[in-house]
Amino acid sequence: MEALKQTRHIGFWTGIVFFALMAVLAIALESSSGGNTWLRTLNNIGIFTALALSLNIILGQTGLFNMGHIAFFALGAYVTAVLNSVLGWPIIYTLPFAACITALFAFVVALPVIHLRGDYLLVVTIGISEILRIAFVNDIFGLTQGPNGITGIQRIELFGYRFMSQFAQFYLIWGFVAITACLFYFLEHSRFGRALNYIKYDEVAASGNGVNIVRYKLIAFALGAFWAGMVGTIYAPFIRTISPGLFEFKESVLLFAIVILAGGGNIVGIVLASFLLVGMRDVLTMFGDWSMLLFGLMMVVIMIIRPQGIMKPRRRQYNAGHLVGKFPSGIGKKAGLSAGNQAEVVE
Amino acid sequence: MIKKTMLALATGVSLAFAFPAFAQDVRIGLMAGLTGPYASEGQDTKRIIELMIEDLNAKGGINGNKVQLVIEDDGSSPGTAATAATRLASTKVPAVIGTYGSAVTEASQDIFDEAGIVQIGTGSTSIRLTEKGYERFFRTAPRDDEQGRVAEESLNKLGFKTVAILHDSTAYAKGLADELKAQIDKNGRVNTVFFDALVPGESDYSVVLTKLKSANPDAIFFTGYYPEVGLLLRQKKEIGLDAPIIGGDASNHVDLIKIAGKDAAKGYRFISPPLPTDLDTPVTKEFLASYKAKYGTYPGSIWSVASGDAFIALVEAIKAKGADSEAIADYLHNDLKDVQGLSGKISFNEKGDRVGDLYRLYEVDGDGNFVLQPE
Amino acid sequence: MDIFITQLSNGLAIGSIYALVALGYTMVYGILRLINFAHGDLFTIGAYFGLTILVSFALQGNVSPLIIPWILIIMAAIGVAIIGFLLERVAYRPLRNANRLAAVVSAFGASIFFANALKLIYSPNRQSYPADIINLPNIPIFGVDIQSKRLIMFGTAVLLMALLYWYINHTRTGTAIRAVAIDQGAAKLMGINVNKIISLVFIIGPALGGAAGVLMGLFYGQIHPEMGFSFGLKAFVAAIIGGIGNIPGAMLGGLLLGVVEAIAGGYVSGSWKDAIAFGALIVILIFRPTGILGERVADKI
Amino acid sequence: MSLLSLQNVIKKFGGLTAVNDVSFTVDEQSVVGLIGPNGAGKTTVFNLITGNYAPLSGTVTFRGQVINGQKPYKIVQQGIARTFQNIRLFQQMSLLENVLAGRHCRMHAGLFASMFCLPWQQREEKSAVERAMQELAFVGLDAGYDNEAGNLSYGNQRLLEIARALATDPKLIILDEPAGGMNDQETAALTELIAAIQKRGITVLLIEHDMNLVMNICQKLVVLEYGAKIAEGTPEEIKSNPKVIEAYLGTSDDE
Repeated sequence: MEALKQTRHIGFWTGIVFFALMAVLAIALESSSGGNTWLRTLNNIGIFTALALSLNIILGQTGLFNMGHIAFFALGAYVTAVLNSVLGWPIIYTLPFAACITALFAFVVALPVIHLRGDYLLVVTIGISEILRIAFVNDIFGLTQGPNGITGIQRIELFGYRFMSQFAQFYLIWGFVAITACLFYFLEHSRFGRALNYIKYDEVAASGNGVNIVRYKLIAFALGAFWAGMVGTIYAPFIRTISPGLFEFKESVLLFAIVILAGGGNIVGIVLASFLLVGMRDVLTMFGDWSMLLFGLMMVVIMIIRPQGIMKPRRRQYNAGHLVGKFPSGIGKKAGLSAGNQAEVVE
Repeated sequence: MIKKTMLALATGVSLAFAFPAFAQDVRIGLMAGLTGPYASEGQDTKRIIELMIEDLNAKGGINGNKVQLVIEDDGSSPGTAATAATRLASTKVPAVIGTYGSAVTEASQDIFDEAGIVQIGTGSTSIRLTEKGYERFFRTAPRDDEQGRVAEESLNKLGFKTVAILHDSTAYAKGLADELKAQIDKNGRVNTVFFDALVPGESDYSVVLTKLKSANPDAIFFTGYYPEVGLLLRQKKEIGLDAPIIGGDASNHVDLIKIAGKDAAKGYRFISPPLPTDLDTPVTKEFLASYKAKYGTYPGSIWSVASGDAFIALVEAIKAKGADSEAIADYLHNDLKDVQGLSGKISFNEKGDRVGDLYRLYEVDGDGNFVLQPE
Repeated sequence: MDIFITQLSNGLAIGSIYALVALGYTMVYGILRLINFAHGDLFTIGAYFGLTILVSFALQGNVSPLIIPWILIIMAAIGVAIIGFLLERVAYRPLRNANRLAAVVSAFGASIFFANALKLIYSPNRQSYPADIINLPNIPIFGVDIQSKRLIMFGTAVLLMALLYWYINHTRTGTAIRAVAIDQGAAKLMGINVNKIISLVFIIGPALGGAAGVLMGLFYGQIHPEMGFSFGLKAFVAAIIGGIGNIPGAMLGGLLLGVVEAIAGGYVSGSWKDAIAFGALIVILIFRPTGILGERVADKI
Repeated sequence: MSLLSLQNVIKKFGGLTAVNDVSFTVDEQSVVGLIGPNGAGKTTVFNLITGNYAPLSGTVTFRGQVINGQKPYKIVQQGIARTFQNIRLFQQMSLLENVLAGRHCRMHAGLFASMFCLPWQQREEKSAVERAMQELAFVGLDAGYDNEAGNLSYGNQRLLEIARALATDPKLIILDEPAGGMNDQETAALTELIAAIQKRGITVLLIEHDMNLVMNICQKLVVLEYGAKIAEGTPEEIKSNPKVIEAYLGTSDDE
């Protein structure tokens, strides 16, 4: 765990405790009589958490307004569905294809529009996801079976074990979320992650310091799509029948809201926001006709209460304290510029 | 130590989530679109089933056991339906009635199948629902290929030589459009001069109507749902397109007249299973009377009535074999023969499809009534 | 050729509605840099207000059919303006200084709220305006019979746009609106009451949206609680195509989008119509990154 | 041989000629000042060198290579670093991370190495942090390395930008009004810092309005007016150049 020595990783350990607690919760739910419904809700949350984490790379970390992320998810799910139900591949073999095709798609469509500013990129990504959805509806290349969608998708099988019950899939989905969170956490704490943030805060300064903006933006897009594609692979056997109706624009909005609500790309915030929004949407159905009205109201209220998001953007912590005062200064003591202001800086 | 804590946690949580259970009651699931675009269908369905259960329980239930209904809202959308189905599955009901909309039904099929629950679809006519080999899926609605066959038959009988086929890209309408086209191509009695879709939920269909005008067909067959039909009829009149529109069974809804206006709706024809009010068996008449007495109106369409058929079939099966999914499925496949339902006699074939000839031709008169045409 | 002109008129008519809704988007965006996704639902509310007024005051038959539209438009516009004003106060003003996207999420929340409130009040079923309120003859243009309602819609949209354009560019308040759009801080220093100006924009924009809603109901007939979502999205696309923040741009974008849809639906395929419209948007943005009439903003380095 | 040379560089914005046929050279290890009235096109010249703009015609040569038309990130890699007139720090990030931005172009860890924490990536990260701390110490800001850059005083923000630029291992550092907004004491310290930079073997090109500072530290001055070069020479030559005096003071009959 060399990685843990470089920097102070409080968030990392929070994550481990969180996922351990989740595992216990699942066992508890499995052994209770109505627990299956709750497991399904948790699994839904898990899917959205993984998706939101992938969108976070694009929107939260790089600051690219992508409001069509559901398209990548849809494409991954469709690739898996076609390979599995038409060609009969086991689900697990479709994973790399779903991920790579989705990443390639994202790369190709992002290439001509990556230079667009904020809101213009936002509307273009909406357009891309709608075009893709319409293509699915219209049975493009005769592969997607139109509005009916693709049915009869098998369950995931790993080492001879079939993930059928909600309980089994819980571990699959949340295991994936845990791995995702961990890898993205490392990524965030690296040259790569910092470069994405530089672009988010100031493109001109980032490029003036040697960051190849177009390249990083495209990689961010492709990486987010790659991951969303993998989540699609997990989702298709989870829901068994996929159709274009599952991937409407509203789902993109929900994802977007999760990332914004999380606050500045914070991973812990993403998990909390997923629980809050997706969980709330599921739980509120008990209010029947009033459920969506309440959901909309809650969205407004939550944003007003926490306009900066649930969590603050957490600054990376570096283990550099021991280096203070070790290196020479180019400014003599008599000048006093640094000395005088140092006090103010340190407070 | 850790094991102990986990156990304690598990027990605590499981207590919190436990449902109260009444062992002697027979529980039946209902999945219906109580919200969303097909909400009026879903609400009717819920009323019908609730009324029938009330009746049944007043008469002593099934073999002395009261029937209890577990309702989940599928929101008229596939995504919500999958969640609703899982909820129902986790309540361990032996059988579920529902739902309206083929795509919505399809999203729930796998989940019920995996849980071993018997499902009886009501307003789901898409062919492939019963082509997947699920042993516990049934439906009281007819299939689209049957409807396609009757549609081609009717077009021919009405003397149309060229027809434009229009659908709305939904699972059901696209399926029926494809089926109709296949029938037309097979028989060669009518020509298809136009085949395209509109986007449902829009307010302006003048573009597609103009396009239809230029295709100049004898008749337009629209396979979509009643709100679009209403609007098409209304705007067709404004644009001066004379070819009549003929519709499929999804246009069988009284709201059609409200949207189109009586003038524009006059002369509109559609094929459909008989309307609730055209059902003339004593069982049905009695039921409709009590429905009217309770809710002040008749059910809006045949599809909610078809859910009543599903309920009747289920009750028969449970009466004979008990509330066990496997036994119910077996009974429905093999032993249920010509039981008197609300919309006619009920039997199922080996695929789970309803046996029998249901479709009729209807025409709207000047007062906005749906009039059954003589065969 | 006849068919082409008819399709063009179809496109311009629906495009006029897009344009009116887009005006509201563009004004709010110009002043707050906020994409007010609830704007489409304000449009829907306008349509429902119109219907309610029509039915509850039993206008039909008692008032001349030539006056009815104006009564409905004005009353619905006032009603929606009040809601727009409240919307800004409740859902956006507390987020004025927060992350721009927080307000966008809040707007989505408001949008969901409005659509579902309408469902609860009016039922989720579709409603229709009576079919026979206004019966006007068709008017021949270039030898093609054009429905006069198309001309009325187009004319109303152009008129409202022109009025708005004049108001923004030739009145004191209009100048203040432009000033706030350019620099809120400086405008404040010049003694402009920024809050008041923003409230005003949230009155004008929704009023136009409400008017568009009534036109929609009157001339196309059917309304339903969720139509604002797709209409709003289309109108937003229209505003972007034209160059968001630019008033003639919104008009141009709306009409262009309507025509592109009509041509795509009429000559390619109804099922690909929306995909083609979005495709056109993307192509336009690739070549004009800030829309057709949008200003190119260079980064000051 | 000169480190950097501009030959007949022209840049237009619409109808406006911002830089009109400018040529000058910067010798290795020297400090060169670019001066002129506001709006003379000084910053535009900088942007042409750093690749933010591409010249309409003319060439920019750095270490014998033509660099105009290249993207800024490539030019940084070749050894030209800059600061900005209107400070462009990553306000929400820490001082250390700002300086690490400068290290970016000298590091190699990509997506995979970063995601899977490969050992060499960890070593690279560690040495980058050390080097960044070294630059922070060089401008005297190392003690507050973990603070948010946006909270620094104006003068210190300028110093942080210099540290960030130095972290890119530049051969040439371009400073755009480094003393802007500084008080006398701070300016004195800056003068010292620029001398120290020069001592490290790094060439300095700067825009500055503070004539004391410019005359003190520059070996050569280039004067621009209305986008064109009007003079070039040592501080003494420039001081006495009538054209320069006119440009700065205006002709006597011009109110």
